[in-house]
Amino acid sequence: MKMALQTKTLTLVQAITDGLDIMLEDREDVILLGEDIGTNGGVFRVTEGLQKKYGEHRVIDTPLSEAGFVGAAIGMAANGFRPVVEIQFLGFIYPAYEQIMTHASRLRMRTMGHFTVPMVIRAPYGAGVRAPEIHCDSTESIFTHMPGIKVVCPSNAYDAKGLMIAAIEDPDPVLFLEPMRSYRSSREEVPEGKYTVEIGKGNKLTHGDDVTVIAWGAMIPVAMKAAEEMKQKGVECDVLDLRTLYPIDKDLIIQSVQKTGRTVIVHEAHETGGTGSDLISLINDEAFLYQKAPAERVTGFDAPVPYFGFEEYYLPTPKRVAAAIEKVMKF
Amino acid sequence: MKMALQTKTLTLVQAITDGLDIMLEDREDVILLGEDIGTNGGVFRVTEGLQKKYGEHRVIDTPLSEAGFVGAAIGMAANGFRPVVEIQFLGFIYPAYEQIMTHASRLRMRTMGHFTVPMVIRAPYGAGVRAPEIHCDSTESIFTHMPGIKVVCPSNAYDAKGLMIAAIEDPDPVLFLEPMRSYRSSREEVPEGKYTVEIGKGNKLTHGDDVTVIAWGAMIPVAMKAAEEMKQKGVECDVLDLRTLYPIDKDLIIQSVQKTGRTVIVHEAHETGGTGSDLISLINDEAFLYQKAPAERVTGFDAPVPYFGFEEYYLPTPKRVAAAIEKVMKF
Amino acid sequence: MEKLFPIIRVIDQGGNVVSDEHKELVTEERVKSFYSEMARIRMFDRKAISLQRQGRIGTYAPFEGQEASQVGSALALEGDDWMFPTYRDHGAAMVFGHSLRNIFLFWNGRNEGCIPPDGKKIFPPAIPIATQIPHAAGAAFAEKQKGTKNAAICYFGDGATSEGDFHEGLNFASVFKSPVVFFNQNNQYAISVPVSRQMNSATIAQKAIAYDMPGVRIDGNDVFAVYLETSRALERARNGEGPSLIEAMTWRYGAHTTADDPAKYRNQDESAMKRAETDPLLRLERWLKNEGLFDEAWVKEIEEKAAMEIDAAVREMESYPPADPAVIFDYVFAKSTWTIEKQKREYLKLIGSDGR
Amino acid sequence: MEKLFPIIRVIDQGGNVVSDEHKELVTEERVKSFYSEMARIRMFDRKAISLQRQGRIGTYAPFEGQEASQVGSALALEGDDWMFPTYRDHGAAMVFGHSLRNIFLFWNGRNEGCIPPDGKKIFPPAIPIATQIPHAAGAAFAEKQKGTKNAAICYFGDGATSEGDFHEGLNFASVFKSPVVFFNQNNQYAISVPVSRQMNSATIAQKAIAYDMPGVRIDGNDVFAVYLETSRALERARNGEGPSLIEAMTWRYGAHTTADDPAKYRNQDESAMKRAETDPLLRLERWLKNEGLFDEAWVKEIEEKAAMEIDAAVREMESYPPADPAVIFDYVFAKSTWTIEKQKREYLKLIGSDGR
Ligand SMILES: Cc1ncc(C[n+]2csc(CCOP(=O)(O)OP(=O)(O)O)c2C)c(N)n1
Ligand SMILES: Cc1ncc(C[n+]2csc(CCOP(=O)(O)OP(=O)(O)O)c2C)c(N)n1
Ligand SMILES: [Mg+2]
Ligand SMILES: [Mg+2]
Repeated sequence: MKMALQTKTLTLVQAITDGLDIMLEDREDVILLGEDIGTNGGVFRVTEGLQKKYGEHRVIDTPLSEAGFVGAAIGMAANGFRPVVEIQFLGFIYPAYEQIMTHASRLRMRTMGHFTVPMVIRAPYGAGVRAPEIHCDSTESIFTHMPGIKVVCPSNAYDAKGLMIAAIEDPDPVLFLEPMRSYRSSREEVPEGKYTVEIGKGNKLTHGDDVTVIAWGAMIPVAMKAAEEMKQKGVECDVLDLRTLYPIDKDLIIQSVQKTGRTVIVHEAHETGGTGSDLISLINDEAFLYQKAPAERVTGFDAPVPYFGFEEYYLPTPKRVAAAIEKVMKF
Repeated sequence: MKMALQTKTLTLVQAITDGLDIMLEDREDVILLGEDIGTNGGVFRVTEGLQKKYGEHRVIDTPLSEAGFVGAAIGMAANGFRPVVEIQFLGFIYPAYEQIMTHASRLRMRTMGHFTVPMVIRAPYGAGVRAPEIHCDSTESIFTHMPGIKVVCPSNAYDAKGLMIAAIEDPDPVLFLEPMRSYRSSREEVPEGKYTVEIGKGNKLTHGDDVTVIAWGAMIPVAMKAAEEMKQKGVECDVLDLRTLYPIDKDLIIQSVQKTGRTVIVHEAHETGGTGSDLISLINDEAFLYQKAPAERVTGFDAPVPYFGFEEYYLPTPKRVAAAIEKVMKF
Repeated sequence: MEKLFPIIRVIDQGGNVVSDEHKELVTEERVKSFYSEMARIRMFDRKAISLQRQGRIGTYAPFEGQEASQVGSALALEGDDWMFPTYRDHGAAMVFGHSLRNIFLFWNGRNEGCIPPDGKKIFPPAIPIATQIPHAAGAAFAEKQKGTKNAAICYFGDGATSEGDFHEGLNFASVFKSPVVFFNQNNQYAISVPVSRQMNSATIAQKAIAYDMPGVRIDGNDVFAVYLETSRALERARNGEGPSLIEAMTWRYGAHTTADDPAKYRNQDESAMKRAETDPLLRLERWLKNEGLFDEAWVKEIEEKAAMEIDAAVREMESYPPADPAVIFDYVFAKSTWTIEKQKREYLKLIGSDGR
Repeated sequence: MEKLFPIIRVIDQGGNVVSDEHKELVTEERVKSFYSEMARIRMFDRKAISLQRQGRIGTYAPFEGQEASQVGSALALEGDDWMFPTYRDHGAAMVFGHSLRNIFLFWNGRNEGCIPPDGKKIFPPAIPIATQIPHAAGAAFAEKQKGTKNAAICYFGDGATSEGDFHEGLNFASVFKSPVVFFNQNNQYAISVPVSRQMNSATIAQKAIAYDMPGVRIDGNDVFAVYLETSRALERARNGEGPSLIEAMTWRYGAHTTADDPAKYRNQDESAMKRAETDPLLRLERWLKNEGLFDEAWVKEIEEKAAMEIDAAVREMESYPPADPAVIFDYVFAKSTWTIEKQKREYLKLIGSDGR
């Protein structure tokens, strides 16, 4: 649903702020909670100015207590609010894992829809910004495996705003992953006012008949760079921005793979148990006979995200992606 | 390493008790912690008699505090002990998820081996015993995705004892999943004394050239029943008991799939993000051209494990597995 | 600490009102109403145990011995308040208006059992220990944000105080002055672990100090003390004075659940003794006798009424439509995802008409 | 509560010993030794900030203002004790014997920085808030199990008290009488959130009551009060009397980290005022002046010595071998799994000699 009339130039951070701002304005039941999101405007300035504009009762600094405020937000959501909670970094969501796993994602099922949890959990994620350890985790698949919660991850300002508005309007919990590496790396024209990007729909960024490259979030620029390099060598890629990690946009992927027969998947998360495995399984299920080569994964290793002195070795690079593209081409 | 002389007939529960007993006897640094494991002998009687035998300082009832006692066990492990902690049911491990994710599994890496966490986390898991909700989760893949911890899951008494001893002797943290549905469902000859089953090695239970069926834990009897039924119909299966979920026994799987070209994977966990996806990816990586049909998964659904009135619908059945075997045969 | 938090009592074990200031509170009407609610839920509890033994429901968590705590606290609530029970607080839930049929359904593994009657704000029982405490803090905070006078009550056991969620929930509520009453039933065991090994503190009430919130310790087998202190805490909550912590000292006579054997970890004579001395129903019976108001026929009458109600609920539970596998798939999200739809389609096709 | 937990002080802001009983404690030798350690770590802190500004290390968490808390507590330890620091406690770690080079390496994103000198039981700084608290409870319990007299000190901030791990760690330690000192530096902010919004309680020390453990509040800028109370708590620990909680009231002058701008959430004049009035170094300087013992030359000398040590550490850090990608793979397990081996092989092959 696009009803954009005018646009403005925004970074990804600003686009999220804009989406939050619009929804705070639009719906009285929207309420923001998190550590340092009030006076301080968030450690990444995502909520900058919002407490001033909407008051301390709408934009709330919480104690340092992820299980506590996520749990409280579940109670608030079941009691008529639409809380948007900020986890300061995805690596600090683990203390709230039980609340998300056993309650946020299950309350609808447990009560057959009598109580629901229309809540958004925002979390910056990913490496590449020289942050201390744990600040760099990319553990989306421990949430995609959790039935009852959707997981989205925009790579650009337009999607960020549209997905944020869609997430807040969604009747179920949504984990909203924010690629910190892309927070301010570029600016884009973003429509003024309210619009949504549909949860569950990916986006084709480039068109090519040779290889399907699937990525999301901060890996999009990496995938794009590799695809460009390969284009110089005559290999043309469909670069797909997954945008939603659960539920995955099956049609987009299958159509592309049925055309190309070759797939490269790029993600920061560890290979084992990563979303790449789900994508390969999807192709196995839906496009088996179209495959011309085994799908390749370019991922973080089966090692903890290292201290930042080593992160350049850990993170997928255009070079690694290009090598994978070459490999599926040569198979 | 088998050095069995005499054997005794044990259930899976008793085999675990035996393994713990031997290790408590064998090594002074082994110490058991958990809720109700002392006087009460554990809610499943796994630690029955051990406190009496080894004393309150070796078999310790903890407060109801998973993060607290797992965290404390990390401190103890780093300070010379080999704690074996019991999580009463896998569904109650989530409060300790942060401790396991950010510390147990990372301390070696963070300190380049200076501090280590030789700890075993035991947890009964799985549905099918008419237990209340959350008691039935089978969320192994949120741990296989976590670098720095191994995950094992025996299906029978022999493996249970041997893997328990191996897990305690392992220099790194091991999550030891116990299929409660199989705790007392059969008895087996188990060697007296100490022996180990190597972590990382699966086991071929039946031999057949047509289909590779991969399962573990409580799904082994389900897979075996389906394989037997299919044998009546002339379809012969390699039934592989994975035993270790991380690291997976690549060679066992690949050799079998290279022979059969057809795979059926059975697990209780939800399909999306499940270990089934990893197995399909492994086959994609290592046996792509040998595949005669897309691998099939028979799994728990992308829905929370339901209240027990519905669990028979949720759990994989021999019928579902047999249908999958037929499907890969017909492809 | 025990001195700082003396056990508050209105009626002693002999059935005597301990202080003149409470004489007015203890009326015949109230005594009879409290008594009959306690008798009713006790009968439910016993029925449930017997159903479990017969395999007609699943594992069950009995509360016999804790009736005063559950009845006194639930009767202090207003209809628009919130209740956050655990698996052992369906006594309170029934008193607050939950449907007996649904409670039986819950214990028979049916999600339908988690649905409270229309307009009744009763959360499904929390199974993971202490997780409901932040929910209550949040739901109550939401009432405050809406500007209502509604409050929440949150039940939990002594063992639950060791979990991080207890601490985080109480801290949240105290910082935001959530109108919530944290009602602890200290039945002195968490399964097999006695409270002395659960914590180093002599009381649970003193933990309120960590949050600068009022904490009281009461005789949880004295339904009037429970009613009185819960009412006070609720009033404080409604007046914007924030949360309170109540520690109700009580005891479960039976097993932790029907899967548990208490003889393994405690001397059951102690329970027998408690039953003879501190039983919550006996205490009111003694008061009635002391006042010359005890009437066997009345007791019989209320018991018969309760039995009929409970039997009807059992019948309703047992004639309830069988579990529909579609339930597994249809309530994960408001609108199912394609993976769920696909799994449902394939599964229903496979099981076909034989339903398996 | 503030009355129950008065702020304990040995030397007041004017540099006077407040009570006769402590006159013996405050010797010239101790004052000079404490002062020089504080000056040394303050210089380290300033150097680190400047290195960060020049891009020579990564984001850095400064502790200036908290030197007394870190020095007084670390000097109270014995060599065989355990230390569990956070990201802001490398002052304490240095005093306890950590290598300055390694601390710089840590802040430059190198795992090598987490390795303490041989025999020094210093855990790597905890980044996820409060997670180290259960570790300390457990490591200390292990010492008790081994029958040693060793204790542990665990550092954490005011914000950390809101996490479940704080509660579970203290509960564990109190139940098992772990020989551990929970040393809270209440610098009154958790990034931007003031302690008044972090908790409803007037003090952190009172939270000890929840665990029936001793709790004290001290002037965390008074290095002698810190030393005295930490020593007392450690002695209790070694004597088998279990854990204690110390709340050291202090203040960080600067930003939360070099990525933070404190002007956004607090008036920096307050910091300037505190620096003038309550600074931990100034206080000892005043004592020395009061006693006629202050010696500019001596100060210069210790500062020069510290500067040399720090500069040497910077050089060592900067000439340290570059990050070896193998480190990522080689320390996940004692023996790598095949997935890790495969990933390593393929990666090293791909990056080849250009190292990228
Ligand atoms: C997080 C978690 N850990 C463990 C359990 C298993 N368990 C169920 S009830 C119980 C004891 C609870 O004790 P208490 O809080 O005192 O409540 P009571 O059962 O006595 O009413 C335990 C350990 C659980 N349900 N949740
Ligand atoms: C679990 C977790 N949540 C959030 C953060 C982000 N964070 C880092 S420091 C900090 C504030 C800590 O405050 P306090 O405990 O008072 O210690 P101080 O920084 O003042 O020394 C926060 C919120 C974190 N590191 N870990
Ligand atoms: Mg209890
Ligand atoms: Mg602080």
